[in-house]
Amino acid sequence: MLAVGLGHYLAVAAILFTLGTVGIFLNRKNVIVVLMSVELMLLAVNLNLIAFAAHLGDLTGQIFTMFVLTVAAAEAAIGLAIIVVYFRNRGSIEVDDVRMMGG
Amino acid sequence: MEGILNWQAALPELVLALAAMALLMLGVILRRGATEIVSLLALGTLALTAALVLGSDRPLVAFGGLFLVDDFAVFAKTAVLSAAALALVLSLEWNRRERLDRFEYAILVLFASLGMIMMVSANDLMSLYLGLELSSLSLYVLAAIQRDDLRASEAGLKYFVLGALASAMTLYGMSLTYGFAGTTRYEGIASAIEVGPMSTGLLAGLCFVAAGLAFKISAVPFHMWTPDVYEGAPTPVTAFFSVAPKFAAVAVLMRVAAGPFGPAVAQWTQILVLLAIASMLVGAFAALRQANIKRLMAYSSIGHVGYALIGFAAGGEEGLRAALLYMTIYIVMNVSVFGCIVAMHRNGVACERIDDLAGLSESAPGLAFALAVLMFSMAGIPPLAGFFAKLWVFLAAIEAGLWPLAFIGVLASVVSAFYYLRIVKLIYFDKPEGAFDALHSGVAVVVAFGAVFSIGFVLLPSPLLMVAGSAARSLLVP
Amino acid sequence: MLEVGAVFPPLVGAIIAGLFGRSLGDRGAQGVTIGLMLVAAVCGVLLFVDVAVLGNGRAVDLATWIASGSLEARWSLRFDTLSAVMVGMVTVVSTLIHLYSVGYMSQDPSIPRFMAYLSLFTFAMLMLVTADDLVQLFFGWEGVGLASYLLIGFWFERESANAAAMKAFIVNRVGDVGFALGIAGVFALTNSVAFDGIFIALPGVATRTISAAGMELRAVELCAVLLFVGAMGKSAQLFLHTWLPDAMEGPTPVSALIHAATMVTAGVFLTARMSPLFELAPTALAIVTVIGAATALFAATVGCVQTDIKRVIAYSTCSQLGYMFFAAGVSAYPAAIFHLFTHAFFKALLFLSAGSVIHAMGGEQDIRRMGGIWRKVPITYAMMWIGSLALAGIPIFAGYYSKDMVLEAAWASGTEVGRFAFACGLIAAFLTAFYSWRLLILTFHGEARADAHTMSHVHESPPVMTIPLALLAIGAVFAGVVFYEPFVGHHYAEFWREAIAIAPGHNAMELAHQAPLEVKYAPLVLAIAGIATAVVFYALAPKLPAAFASAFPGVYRFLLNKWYFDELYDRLFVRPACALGIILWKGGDLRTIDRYGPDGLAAAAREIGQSVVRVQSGYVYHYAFAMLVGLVVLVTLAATGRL
Amino acid sequence: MVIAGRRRSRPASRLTHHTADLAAHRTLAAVVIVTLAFYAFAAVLIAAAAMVVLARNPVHAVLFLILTFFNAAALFLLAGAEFLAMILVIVYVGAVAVLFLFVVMMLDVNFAALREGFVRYLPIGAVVGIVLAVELLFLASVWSLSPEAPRLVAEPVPPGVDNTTALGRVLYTEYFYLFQASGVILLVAMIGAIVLTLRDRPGVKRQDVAAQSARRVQDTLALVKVTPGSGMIVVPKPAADCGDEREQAVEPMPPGRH
Amino acid sequence: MSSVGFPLLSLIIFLPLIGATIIASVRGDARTVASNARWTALWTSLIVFFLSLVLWVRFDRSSADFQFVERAAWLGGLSISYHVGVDGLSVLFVLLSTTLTPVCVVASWESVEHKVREYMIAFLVLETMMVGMFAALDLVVFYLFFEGVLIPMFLIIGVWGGPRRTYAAFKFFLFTLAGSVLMLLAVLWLYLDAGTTDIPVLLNHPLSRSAQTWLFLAFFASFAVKVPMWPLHTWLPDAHVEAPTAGSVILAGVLLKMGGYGFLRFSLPMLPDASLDFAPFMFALSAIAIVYTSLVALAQEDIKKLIAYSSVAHMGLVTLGLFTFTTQGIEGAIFQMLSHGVVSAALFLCVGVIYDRMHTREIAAYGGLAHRMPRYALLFMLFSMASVGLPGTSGFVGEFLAIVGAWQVNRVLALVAASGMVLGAAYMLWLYRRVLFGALAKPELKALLDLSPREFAAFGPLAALTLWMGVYPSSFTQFFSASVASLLDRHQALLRASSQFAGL
Repeated sequence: MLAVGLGHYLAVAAILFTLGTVGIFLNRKNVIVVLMSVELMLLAVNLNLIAFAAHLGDLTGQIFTMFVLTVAAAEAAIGLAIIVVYFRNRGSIEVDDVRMMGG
Repeated sequence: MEGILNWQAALPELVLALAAMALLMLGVILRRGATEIVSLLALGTLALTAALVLGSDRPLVAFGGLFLVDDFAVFAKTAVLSAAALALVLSLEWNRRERLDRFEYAILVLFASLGMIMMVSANDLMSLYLGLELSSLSLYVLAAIQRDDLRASEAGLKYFVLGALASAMTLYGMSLTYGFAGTTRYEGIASAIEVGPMSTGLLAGLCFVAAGLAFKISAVPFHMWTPDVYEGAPTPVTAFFSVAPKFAAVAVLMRVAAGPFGPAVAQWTQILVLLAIASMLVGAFAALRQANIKRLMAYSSIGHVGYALIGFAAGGEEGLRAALLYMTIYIVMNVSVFGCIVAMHRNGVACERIDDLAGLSESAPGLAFALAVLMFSMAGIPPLAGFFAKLWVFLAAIEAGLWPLAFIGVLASVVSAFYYLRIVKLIYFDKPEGAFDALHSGVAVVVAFGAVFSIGFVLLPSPLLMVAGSAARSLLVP
Repeated sequence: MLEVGAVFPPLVGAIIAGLFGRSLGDRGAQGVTIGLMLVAAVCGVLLFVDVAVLGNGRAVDLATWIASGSLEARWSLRFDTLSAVMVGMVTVVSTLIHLYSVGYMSQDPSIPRFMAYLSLFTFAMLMLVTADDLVQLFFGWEGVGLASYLLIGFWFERESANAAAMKAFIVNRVGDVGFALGIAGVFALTNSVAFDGIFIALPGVATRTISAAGMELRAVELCAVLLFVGAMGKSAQLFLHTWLPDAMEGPTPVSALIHAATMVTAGVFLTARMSPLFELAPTALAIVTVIGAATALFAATVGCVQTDIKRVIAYSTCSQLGYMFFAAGVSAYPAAIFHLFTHAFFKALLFLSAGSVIHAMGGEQDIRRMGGIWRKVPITYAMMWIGSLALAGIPIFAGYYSKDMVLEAAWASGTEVGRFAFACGLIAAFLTAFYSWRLLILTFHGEARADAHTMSHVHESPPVMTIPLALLAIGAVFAGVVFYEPFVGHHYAEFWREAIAIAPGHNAMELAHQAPLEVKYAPLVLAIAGIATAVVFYALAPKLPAAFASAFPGVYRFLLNKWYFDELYDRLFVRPACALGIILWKGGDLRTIDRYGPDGLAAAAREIGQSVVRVQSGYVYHYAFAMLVGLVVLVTLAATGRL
Repeated sequence: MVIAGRRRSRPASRLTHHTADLAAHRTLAAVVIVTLAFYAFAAVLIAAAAMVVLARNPVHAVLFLILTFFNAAALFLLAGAEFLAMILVIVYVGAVAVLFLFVVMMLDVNFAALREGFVRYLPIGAVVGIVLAVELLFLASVWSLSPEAPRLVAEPVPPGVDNTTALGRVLYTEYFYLFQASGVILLVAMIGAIVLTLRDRPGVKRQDVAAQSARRVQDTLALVKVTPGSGMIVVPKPAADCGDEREQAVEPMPPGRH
Repeated sequence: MSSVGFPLLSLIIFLPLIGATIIASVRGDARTVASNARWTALWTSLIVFFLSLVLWVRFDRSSADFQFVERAAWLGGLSISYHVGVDGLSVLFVLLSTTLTPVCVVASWESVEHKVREYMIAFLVLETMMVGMFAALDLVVFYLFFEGVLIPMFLIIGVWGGPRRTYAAFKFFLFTLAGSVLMLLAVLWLYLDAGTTDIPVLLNHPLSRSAQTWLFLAFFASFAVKVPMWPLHTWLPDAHVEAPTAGSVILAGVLLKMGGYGFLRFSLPMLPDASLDFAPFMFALSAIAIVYTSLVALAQEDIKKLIAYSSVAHMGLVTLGLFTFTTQGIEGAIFQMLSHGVVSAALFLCVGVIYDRMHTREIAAYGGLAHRMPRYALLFMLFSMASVGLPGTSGFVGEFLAIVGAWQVNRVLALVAASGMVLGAAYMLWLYRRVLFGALAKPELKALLDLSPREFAAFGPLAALTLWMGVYPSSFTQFFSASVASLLDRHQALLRASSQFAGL
């Protein structure tokens, strides 16, 4: 019962993923935290992949994880760049302020 | 003939990537005034790539099954590259008027296109993911490229945040799919689904992947970014967004649905039906109250995706062909409409209010005529091209027995006719507001192309019909 | 050739005068139309002799008109005794009236138009009477309706004339609905619209029934009643009579031609023409009798109190038409036609004389403002006398013979309705004489009630008017005595031949000749009594009428207001229709259909659009939330096995 | 296809082969240790992740993120992915998280404001989040691989080769295409970051030979009439192709500010 | 099967487009362009008219077959092909369209002053669409033209229309579109069911009763809006009122006929069972239309609106006649459509004449025009009488036959149909009286001129047609009597077959 299996990993990843998503729409203050939430979600994905890879005895999952890590880094870079640009224009990165357009 | 390193199969991608890097260096070296040259060369690159795509051997599987070239891929790639090229033409004019001197623009368009053609050629979830991310990252930057503009940076930010969320969803779905199927290869997933009842894990994976891709095609309820990003991003970027990535995303969705999840047709049909209905309705109704033409076009594009999804949901060769045709006709019309929007400059200032079009028929009869034709075509009024797009889509839906979908579709098309007509009304019925600045020949060509296509399609529909048919067939019968 | 010559010259005249009147000028237009009318009249009289007297009935087929499946209506000219009588009468009277109009309308600015209308009317009437099928008859029927409309509204700058013209047309149309349905019914029944075809088929279908509005009816009865409704409209029978008095807004020659001699008799003609049908429909015949009798009485009562010289005569016409109908209703079609024939002369004479009076009085029509002019207009006065004597049915005058025949036939029919008709006819005869002399006395005798200026201008009409009067007077005097024997004498059947069919059991015509003396003389006695009463009332004791009026104010007002038919119809049909029109327009179209239909849907669409847009708040977390909800929905569907 | 003929029997158990090895060679105690380690790391992982979302101070959020990564790396290790665990620590903690930290501190935003929105949207957000979590947990509890899955595995772990080598062998051969593609992605990220954020700041001195040669007196000298008492600042004219338009104007200072 | 050596029908259909292209390519100053546009449009439409006369002459009247058939592969080879041809049911509508177009061009000669070129192009395109629709022998081609009409008409109403033109144009467009999209679904279903959209094939394609019901409803949605049947008629008054004169002429003259033609071409022969099932429903709507809209017409204050409502009533007679399934009813309906095409067109021209002079359509603004404009009054009278259905004019024949047909089905129905005779007379005469009769009291009316030769040229053919159709209607009915007979024969046969089927 205590033995750690795939299910455990999946459960952790699921919680992590949920936390990430919840973080995205519950956060009202800081866009960077949104970015971090995305990182959490990607981490959840990686956890999934690793767990599956281990369970299946397959390297593909790990390869996939590597690419995900790469892309996540690139994404973070671009995300932060956009936030910086936005901050320069708006003087704020409050999520509530990101609302020039709508309707 | 497949091999692990079969670069020949990916020649177009290779050429595009190398050319993009070369142009990047050229741009850095030239620095000032490089924009024009780099853009023109980028156009050439796109053309060359398209030619290579058309000439590529098919069907062909390369890189150990990661990469696939077939009629469908060729069709989608050609469409994406052409759309990218047309959008790039529009940006030439725009950049000059807005004094946006950024050669990186063209480079990013090239990289985005590269990502898109990679993802339509993907035969593995990983290739798909990387292609998707390559294009997405380029698009995020493109949306915010007018970095001194608050709206553009807000557009970029929104697009990025939501895009990241969407790609995380996709990825989560991919991870589930991988785990439960044991592989990331399309045909492997398909065979995993084929045996026995579909596992809940794969089903959830399908949902997550579908949700993520639905974001890319801006299907409701994953569409919310669209109006804001369309409005905020510079017009040629919006034009690009509304055609190339959209087509690529639809193509990918089709590939994923027909390929790895092909055996789960019953499941994804339902997802698509839901998405299609919601998209058509939101696209039709929300656009009624818009004042900004780019927002209007955003909602319009949401609606149109809904129609394309009808054909898609109908499935089968007929349905997929209908969806492909729909998207093809749509992107031609749409890029031309954006040509018209790019032309909306008065005294050097871009106008985006729909009301700015008032009385266009007096000041610019040619442009007015073209825009009116495009609007009628978008509304799906025969004998214009847009009608045929809808015709096949509904035909497919009825053949598949999707009556509610067809019914809602036609009703939504009536509602959406209203706002297209409103533009025609402004152009033709109302008093002029003052003339727009003279038209750049490149924009004129794009606009005229769309108008002529819309009018003339009725005369010679069969070539496109045939090509789309073979593309759809290749999707179903590898 | 003769047939075409009798019918089409008026059309040519109408077209020439109508389209080229301005270049022809007044004289030219008059010359053309009268000349062509003369041609028609000569042909008409020759045909009368040839067809009616010599018995050479025939039909000239001209062209196909409407052909649809088995329905085939043709342009053709049918000449049998009935149409020959009518053609002769119509062409002659019409020619005279054309002539008279030259004088009467001499001051009018649009003479060519008037002449064109008159000729057009004549043409339509001739098409009506020479029709060989019901549809062509309907063509003529509606054609005279149009011409009547145009002529009544001839002075179109007058609102009252316009209103009268419209009323005439619309009320006629009500009847025409019946007629049209009757044609449809007859066609459905006999598979033919041509008279010969209908008459041949009728005996075979006499018992067929038809369901209408949930009832099973005998088809022939229904058809006959429907056709009679048409006849009621055209002939101004009770309930559809309201237009006739108003039609006096037209110039007087119009009243003479249309509303006395020709058009209004078309209903009687139709009944006679369709006698094979009516003979199979006893109920319909009874209805015809009752309506006719009631009209005869009703119009006579109203005629007694009217003050407009032409209206009095108009009600008299109405009343006389009632006589004709109940004659037809008791199967005495020859008597009806005979009365029609004589009536044409004396009523035209009366109208034209009245016109002459009006002409003399400078347009005055109210008999209360006349009087004392008989010396100034002696010819007119004499003509009026002749006309009135004929109308009242005084022996040797034409009306005597025909009216007596009608009443005797009614008596002789032996049916309940026949007796009712006889009684009504007798009372009406009294009243007729009464109001005729009331008119005579008030118009010509007593002190002059017109103002001095008018009186000083009173003069006799020019010969172009008096000569037609004189010619008509000849007819009014001699038409009865001359034509009695062939029309309604013992051998009437040889005269009418197959033109009129009377069922074997219906022998009112035969029995009428054996009527007892009291029946024969009752009308005459009553007429003389009527004359005497009138003399007492208006010449000897001029206070009496007013006394009567104040003694029976209700009755007086009831009669004066023409039994309140106009008001009733106004309340019952005209105003509700207009009000309903507005209600349906504003309430139905605008406030219901548009409001909940297109406009409502558009507004709803905008509302929906608004709420959809409201979701698009601009907050990125809302967007993310929406995506998440979408995802959760999909996953939930998957997890619950609904996908 | 690649996988053909490479089928091999493998334990159909739910454990990874690494843990299975442990279980086979060591005692029950080892299993318990691994299990306890898993629970410990997982708990900290989740708690830290929650704090990332909940922390009021973004700097704290970044620090919690780093903690999350560390724990994730530990879980990776437990699952046998040594190389990736390393990468996660080096690349993520070392580069990405620090980048986050850097940006957070650079932008130096005021985070003292109340989180009223958070409270308001918490219920509905929580509901949706919980629904999602429950569904995903359900998925995790009833997971069942496709019966085809073992057959379909593309890259079985080669026996006797360490993780890093095994990854390296396939990454540069079979996945070379994707490896290149990820390189392009990094290039795009670089371009993007530069395009968006690199700017020729007006204050930064930089030699421009062409501009120097083309310099004329009237371009550089401006005669400004200064009204006594108001004063003004003259912002140096920036190069035409760079800079922020907001700063280019000659702004009169509001009186009383100097 | 008659035909000529060259693709006559296609020429008639597409020649206007060539004319439009010529007009579009003219460059120069505004005056030259305008006059050039007028003349080109006139000549084009006249040539088309004369070509259509060839059609008229060479048409084999004894045959119920499609004639002048042309066919070319189009979408999906021959299953959806470019297929045109005319039979007795359609040939006269083609002629009606080609006749009215030159009339419209002449009528707009001076009254349209701005954007003349676009105007003429719109009309020529419209002509193509109209003729194409009547000549189409493929459902998709039919639909193409059927809806294509909306585009030029929308522009004509919206650009050259009155003050509320936007509302009217939108209402017209969306109303019609909403109806026709449902038809599109039916068309597609038929295509899937029969494997082709070829009309001659579909006419012999058996359909189950339930399928017929649905198809009927779908077709109904489209055609009933076009006709328009109550309660889908409210777009018509608005569109008519706001459209320019020639627009109203075409709208009333041809566009309304599309609905009736659709019922005749598709609903009756293809869906015989459903048509019979729905006949009471159609009768009810038609009867309501006749009475309701006649009453509404009575209340109108606007000349055009009145005539527009009268159109609804007259078209009610058409739908009523069609569904009687009697020779007289159907022929009457066809004739009524043709007659209404001429007469209502002429009436709208009449309104246009005074609108051009006074720029108001309010009835109250007029009165006593007959004093100054006798020729106009004569023509107006002629057309009013034709509208009222006076025998001897075209209006009578159709109305009469429809009533005869209705009688054979239901007596009360015939009565309601005939009641239109009274109400029609009431509103038309009321209109005539208020506009043309009465005293010429208003000073601004005193300077009015009678018809100009150009206006005469526009009226001439219509007046001649009105009388010709009234006096010698069999020269028209002979065109379609064979087709109607075969339609009814086949209908009977189909019904027999299906009743046998039901009996099994």
